[in-house]
Amino acid sequence: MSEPLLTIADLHAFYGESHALHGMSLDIREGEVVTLLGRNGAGKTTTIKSIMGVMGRRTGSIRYRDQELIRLPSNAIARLGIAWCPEERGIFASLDVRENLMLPPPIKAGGMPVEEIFALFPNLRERLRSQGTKLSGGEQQMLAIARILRTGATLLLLDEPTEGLAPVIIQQIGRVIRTLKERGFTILLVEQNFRFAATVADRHYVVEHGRVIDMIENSELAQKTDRLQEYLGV
Amino acid sequence: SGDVVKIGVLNDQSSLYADITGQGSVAAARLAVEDFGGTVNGKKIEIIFADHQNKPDVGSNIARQWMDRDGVDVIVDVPTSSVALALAPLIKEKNKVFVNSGAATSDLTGKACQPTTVHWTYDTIALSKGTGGAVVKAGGDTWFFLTSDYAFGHALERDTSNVVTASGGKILGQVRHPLNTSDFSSFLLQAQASKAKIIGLANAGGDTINSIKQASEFGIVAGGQKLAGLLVFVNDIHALGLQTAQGLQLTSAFYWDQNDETRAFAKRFEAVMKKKPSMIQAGVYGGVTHYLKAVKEANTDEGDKVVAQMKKMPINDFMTKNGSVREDGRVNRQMYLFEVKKPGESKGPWDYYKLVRAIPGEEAFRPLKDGGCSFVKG
Amino acid sequence: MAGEFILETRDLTKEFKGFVAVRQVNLKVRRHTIHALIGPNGAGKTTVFNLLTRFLTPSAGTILYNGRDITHAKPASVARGGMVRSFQISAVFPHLSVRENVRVALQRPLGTSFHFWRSERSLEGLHERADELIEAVGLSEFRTAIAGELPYGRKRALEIATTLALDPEMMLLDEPMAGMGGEDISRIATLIEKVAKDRTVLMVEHNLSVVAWLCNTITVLQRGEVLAEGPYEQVSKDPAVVEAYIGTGHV
Amino acid sequence: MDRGTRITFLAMVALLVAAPYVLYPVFLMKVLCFALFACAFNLLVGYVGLLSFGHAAFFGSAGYVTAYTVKMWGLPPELGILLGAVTGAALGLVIGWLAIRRQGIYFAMITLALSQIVFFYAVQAPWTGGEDGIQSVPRGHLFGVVDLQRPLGMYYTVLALFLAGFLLVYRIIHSPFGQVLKAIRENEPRTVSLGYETDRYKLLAFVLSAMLAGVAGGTKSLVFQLASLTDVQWQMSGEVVLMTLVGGLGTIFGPVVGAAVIVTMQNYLAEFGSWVTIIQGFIFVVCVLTFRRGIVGEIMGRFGPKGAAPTGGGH
Amino acid sequence: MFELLGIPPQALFGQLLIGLINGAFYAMLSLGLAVIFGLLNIINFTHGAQYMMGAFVAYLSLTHLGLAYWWALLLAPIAVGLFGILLERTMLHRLYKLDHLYGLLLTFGLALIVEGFFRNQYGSSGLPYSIPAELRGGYNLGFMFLPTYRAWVVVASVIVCFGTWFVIERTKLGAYLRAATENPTLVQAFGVNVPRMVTLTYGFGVALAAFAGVMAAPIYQVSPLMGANLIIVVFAVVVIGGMGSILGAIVTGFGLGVIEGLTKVFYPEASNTVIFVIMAIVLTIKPAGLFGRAT
Ligand SMILES: Nc1ncnc2c1ncn2[C@@H]1O[C@H](COP(=O)(O)OP(=O)(O)OP(=O)(O)O)[C@@H](O)[C@H]1O
Ligand SMILES: Nc1ncnc2c1ncn2[C@@H]1O[C@H](COP(=O)(O)OP(=O)(O)OP(=O)(O)O)[C@@H](O)[C@H]1O
Ligand SMILES: [Mg+2]
Ligand SMILES: [Mg+2]
Repeated sequence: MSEPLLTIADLHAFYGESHALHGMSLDIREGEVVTLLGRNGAGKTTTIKSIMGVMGRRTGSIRYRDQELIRLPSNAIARLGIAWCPEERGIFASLDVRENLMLPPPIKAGGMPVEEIFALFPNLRERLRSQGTKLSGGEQQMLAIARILRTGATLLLLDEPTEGLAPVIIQQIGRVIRTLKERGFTILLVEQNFRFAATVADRHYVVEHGRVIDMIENSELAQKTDRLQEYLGV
Repeated sequence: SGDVVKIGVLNDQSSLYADITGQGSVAAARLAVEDFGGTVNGKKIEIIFADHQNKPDVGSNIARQWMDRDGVDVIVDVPTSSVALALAPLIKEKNKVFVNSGAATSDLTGKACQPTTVHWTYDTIALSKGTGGAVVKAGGDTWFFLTSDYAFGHALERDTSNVVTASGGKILGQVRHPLNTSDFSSFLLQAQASKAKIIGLANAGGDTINSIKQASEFGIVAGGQKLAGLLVFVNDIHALGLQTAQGLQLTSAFYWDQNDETRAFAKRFEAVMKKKPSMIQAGVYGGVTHYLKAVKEANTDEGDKVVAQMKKMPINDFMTKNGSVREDGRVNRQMYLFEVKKPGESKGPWDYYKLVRAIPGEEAFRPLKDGGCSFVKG
Repeated sequence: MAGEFILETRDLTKEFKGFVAVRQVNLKVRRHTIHALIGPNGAGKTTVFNLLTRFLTPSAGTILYNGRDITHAKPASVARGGMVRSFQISAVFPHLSVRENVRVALQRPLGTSFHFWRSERSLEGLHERADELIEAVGLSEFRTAIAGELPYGRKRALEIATTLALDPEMMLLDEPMAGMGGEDISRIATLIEKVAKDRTVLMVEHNLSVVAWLCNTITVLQRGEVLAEGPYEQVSKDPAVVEAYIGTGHV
Repeated sequence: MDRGTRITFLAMVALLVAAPYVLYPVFLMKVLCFALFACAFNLLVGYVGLLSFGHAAFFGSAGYVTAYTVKMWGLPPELGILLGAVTGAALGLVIGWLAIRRQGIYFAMITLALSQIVFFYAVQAPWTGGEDGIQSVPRGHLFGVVDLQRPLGMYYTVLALFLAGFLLVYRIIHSPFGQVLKAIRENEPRTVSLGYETDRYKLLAFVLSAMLAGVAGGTKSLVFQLASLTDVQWQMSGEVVLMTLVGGLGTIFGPVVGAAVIVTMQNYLAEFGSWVTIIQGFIFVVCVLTFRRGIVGEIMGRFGPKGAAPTGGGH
Repeated sequence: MFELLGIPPQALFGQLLIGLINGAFYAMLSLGLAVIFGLLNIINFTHGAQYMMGAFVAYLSLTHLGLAYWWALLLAPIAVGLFGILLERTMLHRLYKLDHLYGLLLTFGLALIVEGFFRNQYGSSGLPYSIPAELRGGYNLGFMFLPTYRAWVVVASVIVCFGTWFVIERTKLGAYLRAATENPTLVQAFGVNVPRMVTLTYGFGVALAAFAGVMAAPIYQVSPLMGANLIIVVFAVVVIGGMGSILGAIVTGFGLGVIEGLTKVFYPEASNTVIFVIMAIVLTIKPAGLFGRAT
């Protein structure tokens, strides 16, 4: 088994006074798709934001390859090859679709060419000139994923890419994630919907109260469904 | 009162008129006290000063405190007509003396006159009569006014128009510009179109400076029209530079380079202030001196008595020859019409004016009976 | 007044600078039912809500509420007429306590809301009713808590209590379950079911199991137009709906 | 009022009743006028979250109306001040109607600009006396009996007006109306959806604030026997912001403390000329950077009951 | 000769041209404000003071260093821009997470300090700065005498304004700026150094103000208060144009200059208020301003 690409150890994070992560630890290996599952407010988004360096105060350790991320500003973290697709998508209203797509600066060589991106998301090609936020929710989600593929980043952090989307679009996003995995991207995925997660992931971390309480291999998911449902309160 | 005679110099220390009054007036008052010997009738003379920020409420607040608590006997300078008008009745009420050098409004010795007010250096009437009348006499008989659109500007325009027409001149038009306009080009274009020989600037401070500056830019003076500044100080000319200001005609009560006495005073003043005195600052010296003399003569510092004494004595100092304080408080003095020199004529910094005409006090100021001052008999 | 349909739209249309977000929608909501509005993203569901509650002005068409034309009413007067909405993102008054949140809604019918000379104590009579409502949504233990500090699911419960305080005849709920975990989903769904007994509810929701559980009638919008309408069993089998919305690989 | 507030209030009243025997009454009256002005302003910024940068318009124009009617029409002082209040309210209605459509910075800019119209009007209109202002306003006799020319007569009149205004602000905040204002500030669309026409509430709050500013301005013109451009200038709007900020936005006593501090400072620094502006600017900067809750806010935050600290202005 | 509203058409041309020249200043100043507001969401109340500083740098570099106008045109934006950067780094940047009103209050305080300081040092009656020799004189256009310097002002302003517009609306850098306006955290997480960009943008906006100040020095008096009165008008221009809209700032700047100029001819009493009146009208009809996006 290969070396972990990303290792989080004893991570604590704070929103002002409030303590959101209480000793989060996990690791991700190159080429894996790993999900974070957990109830609302468990700390999934906070974990992603901590990796990306957009959280306020954090302590503990986040190692990416040989680099400690905890003190780096987020632009430096991005430059190491980590890209983020935020929960609220973050499509820019003052930019058109093309500008939105071309916005993130390339980090290193090997980013996905625009043509391939259009092959993956044909809808985007048709709407290049419209204002970013005029796209439908699903298209915005596609755009949010598409724009980080261009940059050459190899670790993608996808925060609830299916939230608020129509079932038909969720299925399409699932296909895209599987394609990305085949191309060697490493993906950390946050999901509420574990049925969807099961169709794309290798492993699942269950998060509660700001720490990992369990790890389930996708292969074992079938046996452990009950346990998982209990965790998630479904 | 008490065992000191306290002089309060109240003026603009920080803003528009700080250069022509401000610390310079304080310095002039100090020189006067020094020359007087530092004491009067055995009492020490003290000077305090404050900044009224050109705001009547600030000014009257300070004046009240000075008179109520600090024992100030005389308030001097007070530029800015609004502040002066606010102070005059207050000072009368407390029976103190008001020797005003800085304010322009002729109301101080007219409608708003007070028995304890002495208006020392100049007023709007003198400015308009001096500039209006003398300029017409010198051939500038068609006028166009650039008037600042508020009471002061209107008054200046009205008074000057009267003088101009009375002297046989003609008013071709006027334009009212808002207070503190930064750009005058539009107004100047209108003035230019009027083809008047004289463009009268019935405004003050920054407005005057900017109109002069931009008139030069638009080639108005080069095109043969002349500017007449109704309220211009030597410091303004200094700020503008002769290149821009040349040819401007203006009225003043004092110019540092008039004779040996004025030059001597200017030299002493410059030693402290690093610049030449304005007519207001020079006036503060004269006013304070005259006040102290009256205190000495009358042997009291009660306001009404001191002022009565001031009105009895003639004024003679480096700036005023055979002047007098009239019954309404107006100081009768000679005024002068100057023209700003061309750059070539000037021998160096501060050498700016050449005399066009001296105007006797009787001609320059409003006749006593016309002012509408309530306590002037007859 | 007591017609069969509490709310009707006729050819309701909204155009944003040449883009038609809602096109000739004829919606009929039957009294005392839970009616769902579903459809792909960008279909125009929120826009319809905004039109109904007059947060947006229709480009064309009419809205009838209890037989009355409210197409040109003001948003606040629509609310006073008994049609109250919730928001897609949670909407509480974060610095007020739970009880004060509910009280803001309760105080309106008193008619003293412009009385700036009257004491706040004149509102204390409302506490009893407020506490009843808080109890009904299961927030009794949080009565004095500051609303902003509540967990997400509880905030939504509070929002419903506040809405109920107006004793609305009709409630419009925009994605009440969005971003909610399974546990909260079932609590809120139960709550909606309970309060809908003698009211009418129109809701937007992507969670199909909730829709299937709660809703009597479902209207599917697509590109601003009505694609299908009917009970869940019927709509969910409609091939057009499956293609546009549900998809084949149901997850 | 809760106990702490009541005790503080009574202490303030006692202090103010005794003060003129120790301190210079004109100075105290100035403090009280500005304190009332700042309280009026705070009603809007602290409790509705609308930062008006044009409150001088109400303060100053009320001053003109009071001064003019008392001097020219010979109205008694109480009527003069009443007319000042009406002027403030009427102007508040017009400016408020235009401004409440926007929030935050936009609101600030719009009120600022509209108040400039009032300022230029005051500069040019003949009845305001332009640069000279309206001078020598007689103070007259309050209700025909109290001689306001006497310092203490004037002082206790001003004090009574201030206390009335202060209590009115307190009552407004703690009224059913105040509850709705609070709700609007927290979440306006939600308040609309509950059936409140929020613009009307904001407008009423604006008008009330403008009216109280008018009372303060009218009173000030009687105290100084003068109405002048100073009070309609935008710098005056800035000053009231400063007072409220220094004292504590959204605290009931903050504006009073702030007004006292700033007026005292101006008084003692008057001889330093432009240093006054520099120091004022400096206080602004320090307050914004390190002291955002203001004097009263910080005290309450440190020693008061938990949750008593204000939440600060704006949204 | 026929007349239009009592004014000969030739004079009217003159007045239109003059309006345009004044509009050039409004445009440059409101442009800087719009850039700063657009990205930092701060109403830069110090803008007027920074404009004044630009003029002062020109004056001081002439009197103390003997550097002529053209040097000042280069030097002043840099110097004042650096001053702006210093302010941003030490103070403004601590306020981004707070309500935007604090930015307004802070810059208001800074404006008081800066203006007070210059008043203390240089008095307030203003200092002279003459038109550079190359730009003296003028052209007789028949209907009016157009000073060369004024012509230069218009040309320079148009170049600066449209250059800025182009950079912001049409380039990659502009896309970063616009995106960072909406969501700085995200843009930074894409690997863009947003804090530095914000600092530089503020510096640039301030430099624009200083540039306008140098342009103004030869026409107006160099005085500590020259910006204080202008700034409120410029705020109104920005509000009318639509806050943060670059194009709005430019177009309204020029447009209002012309309208104000015409008011000076037909009804000069209102020329100070006309912009505010227009603002009130625009806001009743279009609350977001002429070019503003509805919020
Ligand atoms: N901006 C914030 N300020 C204060 N607390 C916050 C903030 N954002 C999140 N929290 C708190 O931090 C904790 C973790 O939140 P986080 O957003 O990471 O949860 P999550 O697992 O992503 O939940 P969700 O499924 O709702 O997205 C929660 O208790 C939440 O209330
Ligand atoms: N103010 C607006 N201006 C322009 N277009 C708008 C505006 N509001 C909404 N739209 C467009 O109208 C369409 C419908 O939007 P709406 O928000 O109603 O969708 P929805 O059905 O609620 O979607 P979702 O499920 O994602 O919430 C979308 O394409 C959207 O881009
Ligand atoms: Mg999350
Ligand atoms: Mg929606």
